[in-house]
Parts: sequence; structure tokens; C-alpha cells
Amino acid sequence: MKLTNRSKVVSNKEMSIAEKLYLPGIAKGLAITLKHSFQKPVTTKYPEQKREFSPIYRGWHVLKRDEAGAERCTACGLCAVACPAEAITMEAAERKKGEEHLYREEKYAAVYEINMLRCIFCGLCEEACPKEAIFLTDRIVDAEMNRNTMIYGKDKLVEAIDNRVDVSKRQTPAVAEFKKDKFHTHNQTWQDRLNAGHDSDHH
Amino acid sequence: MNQDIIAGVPLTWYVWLSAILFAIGVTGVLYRRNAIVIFMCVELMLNAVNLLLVAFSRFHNDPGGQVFVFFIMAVAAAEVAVGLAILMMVFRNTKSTDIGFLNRLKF
Amino acid sequence: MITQYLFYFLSALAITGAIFVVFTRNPVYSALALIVTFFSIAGHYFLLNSTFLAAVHIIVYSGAIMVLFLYVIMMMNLNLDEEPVKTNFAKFGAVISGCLLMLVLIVALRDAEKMSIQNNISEGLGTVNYLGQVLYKNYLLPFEVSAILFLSGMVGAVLLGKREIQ
Amino acid sequence: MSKFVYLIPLFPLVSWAIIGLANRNLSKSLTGIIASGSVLASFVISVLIFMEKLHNPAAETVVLFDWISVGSFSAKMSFLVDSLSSIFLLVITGIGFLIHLYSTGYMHEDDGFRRFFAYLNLFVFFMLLLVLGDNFLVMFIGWEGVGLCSYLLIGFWFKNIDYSSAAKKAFVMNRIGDLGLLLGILMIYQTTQSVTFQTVFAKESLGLFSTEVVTAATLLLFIGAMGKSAQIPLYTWLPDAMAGPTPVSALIHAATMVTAGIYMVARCNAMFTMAPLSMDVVAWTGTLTALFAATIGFQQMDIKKVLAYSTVSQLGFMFAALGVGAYSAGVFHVVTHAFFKALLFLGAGSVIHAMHHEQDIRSMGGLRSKLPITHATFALGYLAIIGFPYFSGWFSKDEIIIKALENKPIIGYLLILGALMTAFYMSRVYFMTFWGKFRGTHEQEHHLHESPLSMTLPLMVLAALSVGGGFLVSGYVEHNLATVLTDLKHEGDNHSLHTMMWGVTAACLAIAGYWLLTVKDKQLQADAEIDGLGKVVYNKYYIDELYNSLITKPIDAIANFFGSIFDTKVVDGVVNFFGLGIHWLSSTMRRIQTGNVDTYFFAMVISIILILLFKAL
Amino acid sequence: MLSTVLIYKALIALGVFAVSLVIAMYSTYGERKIAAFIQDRVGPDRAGPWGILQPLADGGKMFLKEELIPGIANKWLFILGPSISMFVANISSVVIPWARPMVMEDGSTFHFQVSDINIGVLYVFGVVSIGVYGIMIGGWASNNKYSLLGTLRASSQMISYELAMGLSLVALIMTTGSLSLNDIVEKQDADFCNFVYQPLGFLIFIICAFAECNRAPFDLPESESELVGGYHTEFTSMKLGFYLFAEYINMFASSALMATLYFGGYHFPFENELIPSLGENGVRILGFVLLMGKIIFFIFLFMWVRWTIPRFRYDQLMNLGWKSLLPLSILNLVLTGIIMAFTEGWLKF
Repeated sequence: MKLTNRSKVVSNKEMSIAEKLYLPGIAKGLAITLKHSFQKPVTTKYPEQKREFSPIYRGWHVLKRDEAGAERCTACGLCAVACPAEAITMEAAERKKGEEHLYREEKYAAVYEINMLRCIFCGLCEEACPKEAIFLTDRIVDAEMNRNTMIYGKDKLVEAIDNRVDVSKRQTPAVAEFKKDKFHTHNQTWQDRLNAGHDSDHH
Repeated sequence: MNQDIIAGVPLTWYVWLSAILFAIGVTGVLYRRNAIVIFMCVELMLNAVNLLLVAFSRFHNDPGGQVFVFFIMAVAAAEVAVGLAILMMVFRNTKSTDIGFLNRLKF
Repeated sequence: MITQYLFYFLSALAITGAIFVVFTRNPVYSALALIVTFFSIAGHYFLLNSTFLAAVHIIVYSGAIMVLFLYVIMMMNLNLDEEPVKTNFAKFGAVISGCLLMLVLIVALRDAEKMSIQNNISEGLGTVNYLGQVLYKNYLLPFEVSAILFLSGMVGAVLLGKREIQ
Repeated sequence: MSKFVYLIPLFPLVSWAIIGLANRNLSKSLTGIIASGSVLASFVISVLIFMEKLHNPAAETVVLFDWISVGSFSAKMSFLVDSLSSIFLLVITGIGFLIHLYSTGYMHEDDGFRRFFAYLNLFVFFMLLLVLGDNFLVMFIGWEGVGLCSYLLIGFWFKNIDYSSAAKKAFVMNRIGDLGLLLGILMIYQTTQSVTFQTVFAKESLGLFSTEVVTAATLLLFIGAMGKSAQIPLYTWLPDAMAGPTPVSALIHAATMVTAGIYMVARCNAMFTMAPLSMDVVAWTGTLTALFAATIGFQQMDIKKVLAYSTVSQLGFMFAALGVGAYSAGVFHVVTHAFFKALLFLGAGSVIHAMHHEQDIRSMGGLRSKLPITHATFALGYLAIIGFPYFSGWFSKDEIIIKALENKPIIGYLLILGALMTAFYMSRVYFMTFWGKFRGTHEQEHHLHESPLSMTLPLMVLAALSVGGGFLVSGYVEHNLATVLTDLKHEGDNHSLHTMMWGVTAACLAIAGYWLLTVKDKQLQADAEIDGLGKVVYNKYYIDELYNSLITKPIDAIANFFGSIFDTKVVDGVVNFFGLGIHWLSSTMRRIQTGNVDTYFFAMVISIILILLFKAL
Repeated sequence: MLSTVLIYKALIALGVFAVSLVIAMYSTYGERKIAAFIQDRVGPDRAGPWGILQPLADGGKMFLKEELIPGIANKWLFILGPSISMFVANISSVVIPWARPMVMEDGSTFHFQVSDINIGVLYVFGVVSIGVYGIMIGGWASNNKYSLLGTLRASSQMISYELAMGLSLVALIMTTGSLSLNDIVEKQDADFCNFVYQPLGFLIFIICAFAECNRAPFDLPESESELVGGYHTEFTSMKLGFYLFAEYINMFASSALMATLYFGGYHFPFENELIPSLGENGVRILGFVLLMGKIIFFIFLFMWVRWTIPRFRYDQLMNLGWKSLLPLSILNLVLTGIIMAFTEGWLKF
């Protein structure tokens, strides 16, 4: 099967005298390199110039809060299961009274860590998440001097309440439309639930 | 300038220098047991002779001496090529360059 | 008189180098000392106005022969521990007989100065032209024979160096 | 043309080199083509030279190079082209070519095919050298060379002990003769300070010889000729030489090599003429050999042996001719003899080939219908050898007899007797082989077949020569050879045609006699008891045994004495004394040789110091 | 008088020394730039405009780096090795004539050559042949197996290629009839350069020059992929700098030699036609500038080849040297001899 047009059939035929001399081959090589030296450099001078990101660039993860500011993650562990690099670990905890504005569900992730040295930025965690809590963003993970600091905890992963990370580009219009439907509990914030009187106590 | 040399450095000095170098070479051959070093001492002796030949050639105004030096160099080069090849073979077999090992060549 | 001082300097260098060749235990040092000796001998050739010979001397001895020596020593990777040493008696005998030989040589050659010395030294004695004329006219046959010697030396070295095919 | 004469020996030499070196890499057919082709090429040139000599018989010398030059002595590698050598060239290359051709068929199944041709070519080369050389030394090389080739070819099947001892016998016998030749040459050189023919035979050189010296020299030369040409007493090797392949017998031991003696004596005719005693010796030796060998021929049963004795006998005729001063007649007989004897040998070879290497005529008989060509050609050869009128043998043999009758009548009569005997035993062979009933085994009879064309073609050519050769050559012999050979002339009337009938009469009488004695009555009985004189003759007069007890045994005894007593006790004792002494000495001295380079060098340095010290002080 | 000559010679020597150092310095920069261009990159451009101060920065870095001498190394020889390399590299360009001697109006002449040795070619040879000691001594003194391997490779490679180089030069010397570089340059002129009659010799010479300088594709002694840098594995700081620098100086010297021996040195086409407009000395200055241009072209060629052709395998290198170049150079020699014998001297001379 021919995949590209550049493949060549290798043969063991005797080399001709010109080929044995190698000089024409060398001249050809020199011509190629000379031609290249007059081509425009492809270098991007990094700090001054930056390359454009693709809209769905997969970088530094973010743990989303809902519109009301409560963390969406419910520590179900599906992301950790889905992770091929086993980079995600978490510890679950029960939501106490009075913490409804902090955590959307009764269960939440007390500890959530992603080892950025292991992570391959495949995005499977994002796909696995049933609560739309984890997303990969176009932020670049910084280089560090230390292995320990490469393990990102919630302090680095959860978005700040006053500095939300916009992930709307990563969502299809259909999903965006669906999220407006507050009838589904999935889309309700804790305040919506209070208003609806559906807030269920934990037992 | 040539007259200077003859006036400044007598032929005898060259003779002495060559004799000393030659004697050191001989001492080296007797003193050392490493075949390669012995070889080098032989080269030293050849060079002592070369020096003397050039000096005589200069002082006797006869190019023959310098031509001899050429031939000595040629012989030395050939000798080194073959001699070192032999030493390599000996080293491969005995893992040593001690000429004490080589007394097996006797009858 | 500058030539005299040069002569002293070069001779001292040559003799020191030669003594080092003999009395250093490390063969690599011996080889390096020998190179120094060779250079000072080349300097002597310069002093004697045989520039061509000096250049050839450097090319042949320093450039080829000593490189070969060093190469072989390095390839064998000879260590100081394996350096064979003679008994003190043998060493003593060697030095004594060497000194004796030197004395005898000097005595035997003490009349060298009296041998016929030409007063009119021709300028071009050491030049390429002059030597070439002599070499290719008067010594043509030895020259060709030495070419054959080289060839056989080459063949011999190649044959010796070749590993036997098992 | 003569300046190209060097090509004639060159072709066989090159061919020998090619075949000898390439050996197995050459196919048999190619070997045959090269070997025969080279001789054919030589033959062509020989013919051209011969034609030239026909018109211009003057002798020419072709110098190739200076060979030996020591002091005043100088020998050139040079060729002499004159009437004598040119006719020999023709015979050697012509018959040589035919026999090469014949051999490609005869030897085809043999393992040593290539070796055989290499030897054969080498032989042709040496033979050509022998007849071409313009001085005794070149001739001597050829002389020795043909001896060597003869040795190699007789012992060609060297795995057979008898054959190789036959080869050795031939070689040793030849050596005896060669020694004589060499001494003769030395004597000539001593007298004339030259070895070149033309110088030696010049009038002024011949004047240097005293009668005694020239007699001694010619006798010594004749000893050489006796060895080479198988004359009494050195003839015994030739019958044994039949051990070689038949083409070899035909070429070397009938046509060419054995006539070298004749050539040599003819070449030196000027000297022989000066020595009447030598002439007598030659004449008598030849005559006796002719008769003696003929008598042996009566009782031999081996077809090749008979032919061999007949060769000895015919050579005797030739020497007799030389001895009576009829040099050209002798040479004439050499030529015609070469034709018909080669033919007879090759015919015999064809018979032997057909009989699967059976050589005994008692087992043959009645082959004329089975081998028609062989028979016809053999018959022509038979008629030629017995001197049937107008066959080639008739011309030459009767020429000899006439000359003998003119110069030495007794020899003439004895030769007539010899011719009679020749006719008689040749008839015996011919009739026993080709007439009557077949007496061999059934198997042999079944396999009888005519030989291939490569063998029969030479037979036919030689047969034609045997019939017409006499006409062709006689004129040449009369006119051209006279420039080289000075026949002794007998004063008196020329009654050649009258006396020529002697030979014819003898031949006819012999055939008739044989017919009456054997064929008619006994129908070629083969199993007749041999006894009495017949037994003596059958055993070749016990000559071999005689030689054995008279010469070999005493020499053996002396050699035994020296070998077992003198050598072991005295010579070995001296040698062993020195050997043991040196052994003792060296085993003592060996301790000094430690094998340690240091020690040697130390000794060297000390020695140099001492030497310089003595010199300096 | 003698002292003025000496001072003048010293100045020339210093000039040559400075020029070769500067050119070598900028060769390092050039090498990186050319590599970048060939690989469609930009190359160093931070230090100064277009990065032209980069060599200074490199030098400063080299000097300031930590000086490490391995404990098992042989200290004296370890220092001696790079020194010899640097020294030998610097003295090789002594015999090259940089411009035709200038005649001033008052009749005084200025020679632009440090020393006109009448055996200049042999001098170059001698210097080149002792250049190998720097590498050998340094590599052996490191007491490191990679260094030793690199050393052995370097020495055998240099000895092997010296032969073919010498023989190709012998053919050239046969045509010019002199061993002096001055004579060789003077025998060439505006219409003629040795390259025209010795193309094969030049090809062999340039290949051998590549090998002698340990440049790609013959840079096996320092091949980082197999030998971790070869003979200079253990070297740091300015000692490493010396080795690297010596390589560039050698490159400069051999480029100068090639330009001098085969491309007419300071001669250039139409120089005679320019004399009326520029004057004698003007043409001489232009000749010097053009000689520099030729040298820089050859340096560029060195780099161009390095970034084009992959490295040889060691057996291929030896095969090329002994089985191709040596016979070819002998052939060239014989052909030259035959042609000279049949044309009664060389075509032109």
C-alpha cells in the first residue's frame, strides 16, 4: 500500500560510476543546503513573538465553579479512572451544613491533585466528567525547578471566584443551549436549588 | 654565516654531543626491558649518527653525508613500520612488551 | 656567538630529553621526551644550515615515526604496574658500560677536528636543489633500492598487522 | 626465407610451453590442434626453405644471439641452413606432423594425452635444434634433449616397472655414447679452437689434424653415434624402447632420433674422410649390426620388436654406407627409411590398436580383410623396405650396395646378404600378421576394427611417400647434397643399373624362400617349438645377459665393496668424527646463547668498547 | 637596520596572529549562523545586532567557566595538550604571503609575509604533522576511554590523510618547481591559477584538508554520538576553548593555503587592467582583500560541507584514505609527470 508519493522502491542494483564517485551526490546535497539557506527562517522569537493557540488547545486544567460560585466537582473519581497516565488523585469529603455555597453536591473533593509531570494532556478526564467540572484550558503549564511543585493541588486547579476561566469555546453550541435549561438538576446552582426547595439534606 | 658556525662551534663539539647521545641510547637499550622503549633508544642512536653525519657533511663540504641521512631516515621509517607491527603481534600473543619474554627464539 | 649559545641550549635540551627517554618509567613520557630530543636535533640541523633536512627530519621523525610509537603505546595501554624492571645490578652495568662507551667514542674520535676540513663552504650545501642533484645523480641506485625497501616494509607491516582469518 | 628458420624450432617450443603449462585446462582436441598445428607450421616453413635450397644450395648461417662467451671461446646460438639440414628439417617436421596427427587418434583414450603431446613437441624442438645447430654445442644440446625426450617417452607409462627400466636402459646406453661424443667435441675444440662446423671443416682447420688425432676424434664421435643410433655394442636399448607408445617408436626410434648418429657422421664427413681407419670401423660396425640384428629379427614374436630389430639393421645399412664413403646414399636411406619405417610402425600401431594392445604376431593372422587400409599401406611399406623395384627402399638400398661393391666389395656382398635377410623376416611379419587364419582370442576378433581417419590418413600419406619417395628425393640427393657431402669416388665404369639388380634379386629370392618354407607348407603355424639355434636367436643371443655378467656384475661388486665397507667405515667415520665433534662443541657453546636480547647486546657493546679502546690507544 | 626589520617582522607576525584569531573567532559565529541558515533558522541574534557580539560572549563564558582537571588525569600533559594544539595552529600561517610586496614612493618595500622560507611547503607539512600531538597528548592525559579512542582515531586519521595530501602537493610542486610559497604564488598570475592544471590534486588536497582539520565529514575523533566528544571529553573552560579555537584557526590556515596554492593567492583576474586606475599599490591592497575573500569562501565551504554531509564510519574513512585518495594522488602524480615529460615542462612554465 502506498501511503505517500515520496516513497522509493529500494533496489540493490550496481551503482553507476557517477554514483560510485559520490561527487555528484555531494554536489546535489550542497545545492539543497544552499537553497535552504536562502529560505525564510521558520523561527518564532519566543518572548517577543508568540504563536497562536488553537481554540481547543489542551493545557493547564481548571476545576470549574458554577455560576453561583460553588465547586462543581463531586469527587466521583471518573476522571481518575479515565486518566491513561494515572495523573489524577483525589480525596472525597462530606459537605457540612453551611457549606452549600461552596460545594454543589453533598460530596466534594477535599484534595484534588494532578501530577503535571505525568499528565499527557489527552483530555480524557474532561470527557469523563459527568458534572462538567474539569476542563483543559489554553494556559501553559509553567516550567518548575522542583518535582514536588509540579503536582498541582486545588489551589492551582480550582478557578478563582473573581477570576473565572472562560471555557465556553470548548463547548459546542448544543451543550451551551442545554446548559440554559435549568429544569435539569445538572444545570442548577445551589441557589437555584434553595429557591426550588429541592435542597435535600444529607442523611 | 657558515664561517661563523665553524668559528663558533667546532666540529669536536658535535662529535661529543653525538657520542653522548649515542651512549645514552646504548645505555637505554641495556637499561630498559620494555621493547618499545628499547626501540626508541635505537632511534635515538640513529639520530646521534645522523647528527654527526650532517655535521661532517657541513664541515667537509660534502653533500654525501646528508644523503646518507636521508637513507638512514628511510631505513628507520621502514624499520619502525615493520618493528612495531612485530611488537604488536608479540603483544597480542604474550600481552607483554617485556623482551625477557622473547628468549624463546633461542634454539 | 649567538650560535654558540644556541648550540649549548639545544644540546642541553637534547641530552636532557635523551636521559629522560631512558630513565622515565612511563613509556609515554619516554616517547614525549624523545620528541623533544628530536626537535632539538632538528634545531641543530638548522644551525648547520641544513634547513631541508631539518624539515624532513621533523616530518619523518616527529610527524610519522613518533606518532606511530605513541599510537602503539596508547593502543597497548601500557600501565606503570606492568612496566618490566631490571635488577639493580643489570641497571648499574648498563649505565657503566654506556659511560664507558661514551668515553671510548670521544677518545676514538678526538682527532676529528684534524681531518681535512674545507675552508670554502658552499652556501647551497643544504638546499633542496643541491641535495636533489646529488641524490638523483650520484645516488640514484640506492634511492631506487630504498624505494623497494619501503615497499617491502609496507607489505611486511600490513601482513604482520593483519589478524589471521580463523 | 632462411632468416625465418628460427621459427621452425620456435613453434614446437611454444606449443610445448602452452600445453605443458596449461595442462588440464586445455581440452584434448585443442591440445591436439595446437601440437599438430605447431609442427605443421614448422613443416610449411621447412618446405619453403627446402624449395629455396633446391635452387640455391649455398649454406647460410642464421645467428640468433651470443650464447656463451668466455675468454677467447665463444659459441653463438646460430643455425646452419644447407642442403643437409634442410632435408632433415623436412623429414622431421613432415613425419613429425603425420605422427602427431596419428597420435591424436592413437592416444585419445590415454590419461596422459596432454603430457604426451608436450613431450612430443619438446622432442621435435630438440631434434630440430640438433639438425639446425651450426656448431657442435648447439647440436649437443639437441642431442641431449632428444635423449631426454626419448627417456620421457619410453617411460611414458611409467607405472609399469619394466617400461621405466627400459627407459632407464635407453638413457644409460645413450649416456655412454654421449660421453664419447663430448670427448670428441672437446678433442676437436682442443685442436681447432672452434666448435663451429664451418670453421672446423674449413681446409685450414682440417690441416691442423694429424692422422692419429683425427682418427681418435672421429672414433669418439662414432661412439656417440653408436649410442644414439643403436649400433653394436650399444644397440640393446632400442628393442626395449618399444615400451613407449607406438607413435613414439615410429617418430623417435625409427624415423628421426636414431638417425641423429647418421646425421652427425654425415655432417663430419670431411673429418671421417681423413681417417680411413675410422671409416673401416664405421663400415664394419654398420655391416655387422645389419646382419646381426637381422638374424635376431628372424625369431622375434613381438611385431614391434621385429620392426625395432629391423630398424637396427637398417641403421647398420646406413652406417655401412657412410663407412664406404657413400655419405649421400646413407642420408638418402635415412630419408626413405624414415618414410617406410614410420609407415610400418604406424601400421603396426594400427594393428595393435585394433588388437587391443596385443603385440604378439602369433596371435594375429588374416587381418587383411579386417583392416583393409592398414593392410594395404603396410604392404606398400613392406615392399619398400625389402627393396622391391621402384619403391623408395629400392633406390636407396641398392645405391648403398652399389657403392659398397665399388669401394669395399666384401661389405657389399655382406650387405646383399643383409638385404636378403631383411626381405625374409619382413615377409615373415607381413604374412603372419595379415595372411592365414586369425589366431587370437574370440573377443579380440570381435573387436577388430579399422582405425579412425586421423590414424589412417598419415598411413596413406606415408604409403604414398614410401612408394614415390625414392623418385622425389633421388635427384635431390644426387645434385644438392653433393654441396655438403663429399662422397668417395671409385675410379671405374659406372654400372649402377646393372648392379641394382642385386637387391631385387635378393628380395625376390627371400620372399620366394619364405613362401616355400613356411607359408605353403605349414600354414603359418605359430606354436612351433623353438629350440637350438632358434632359441639362442629368440633370446637375442643372450647379449643382455652377457652385458649383465661382463659389465654390470663386476661393477656391482666393486660398488658393493665401496658402498658397504669403504663408505661406512672410512668415509662415514671421518664425517661422523667431524659431525660428533661439532655437535659436542656446539652443545657446549650453546649455553652462551641465552636467547635474551639483552645479553647479546651487552656482549656487542662490550666488544665495541674493547675494539675502539684498542684502536684509540 | 636589523632592529627595524625585526620590529617590522614582529608587527607582521602580530598582525597575522591577530587576523587569524579574529577570523577564527568570527568563524565560530559564522558556523552557527550558517548552520542556522541551512536549517532554516535564525541562529544567534541576541548579543548585539544580529548577534555579532556572540563570539565575545562565548569567549567570556569560556574564561569564566569552572576549571576542572580530573583527579586521575595527568596534570601537566592535560594542560600541555590544548596548548600545543593552539600553538601549532597559530604558527602554521607564518609562511603565507598575504599580499605582493608594496613599493613605496621613496623606494622602500614592505613584505607581507612573516617569513619567506624556501621550503615553505615542507614547513607547513611539518607543522601539520606535529599538530596531532596536541590531540594525542590531551586525549591520553584525560585517562578516559572515550578520549583515548578519539585520540587514536585522530592520530591514525591524520597520518593516513597526510600521505595523500603530501602526494597531491608533490604534483603541484613538480609543476611549479619550487617549495617556496612565494614562488608558487608568483608563478600564478591574473590569467592562470594552479587549480586549472591540478583539479584532481586540488580535490584530493581539499578532502585531506577536511580530514586534517577534523572537520565533518571526517570529525570522527570528536564524534559526540559515539565518543561523547572524543579527545576533548574531559576538557572544560578555556582548555576546551583552545581545542575548539585551534580547529577554527586550522581551518583558516588551510583555507589560506588552498587559496595560495591553488587559486593564485593575492592574484586576481584583470589585475593588470586595473593598474592604471588604481595604481600598483591599490591593486596590491585589492589583491589582499580578494585573498581574504577567497579564504572566507573556503571557510564557508568547510561549514557548508559540514552541515550537508553526514559523518563517515571509521572503516569508510580509512578505506577512502588508503584505497581511494592515495592511489588517486599517485595517479595524479604520475599523470603530471608524464604530461610534463611530453610537453617539455609544464604547459605554461
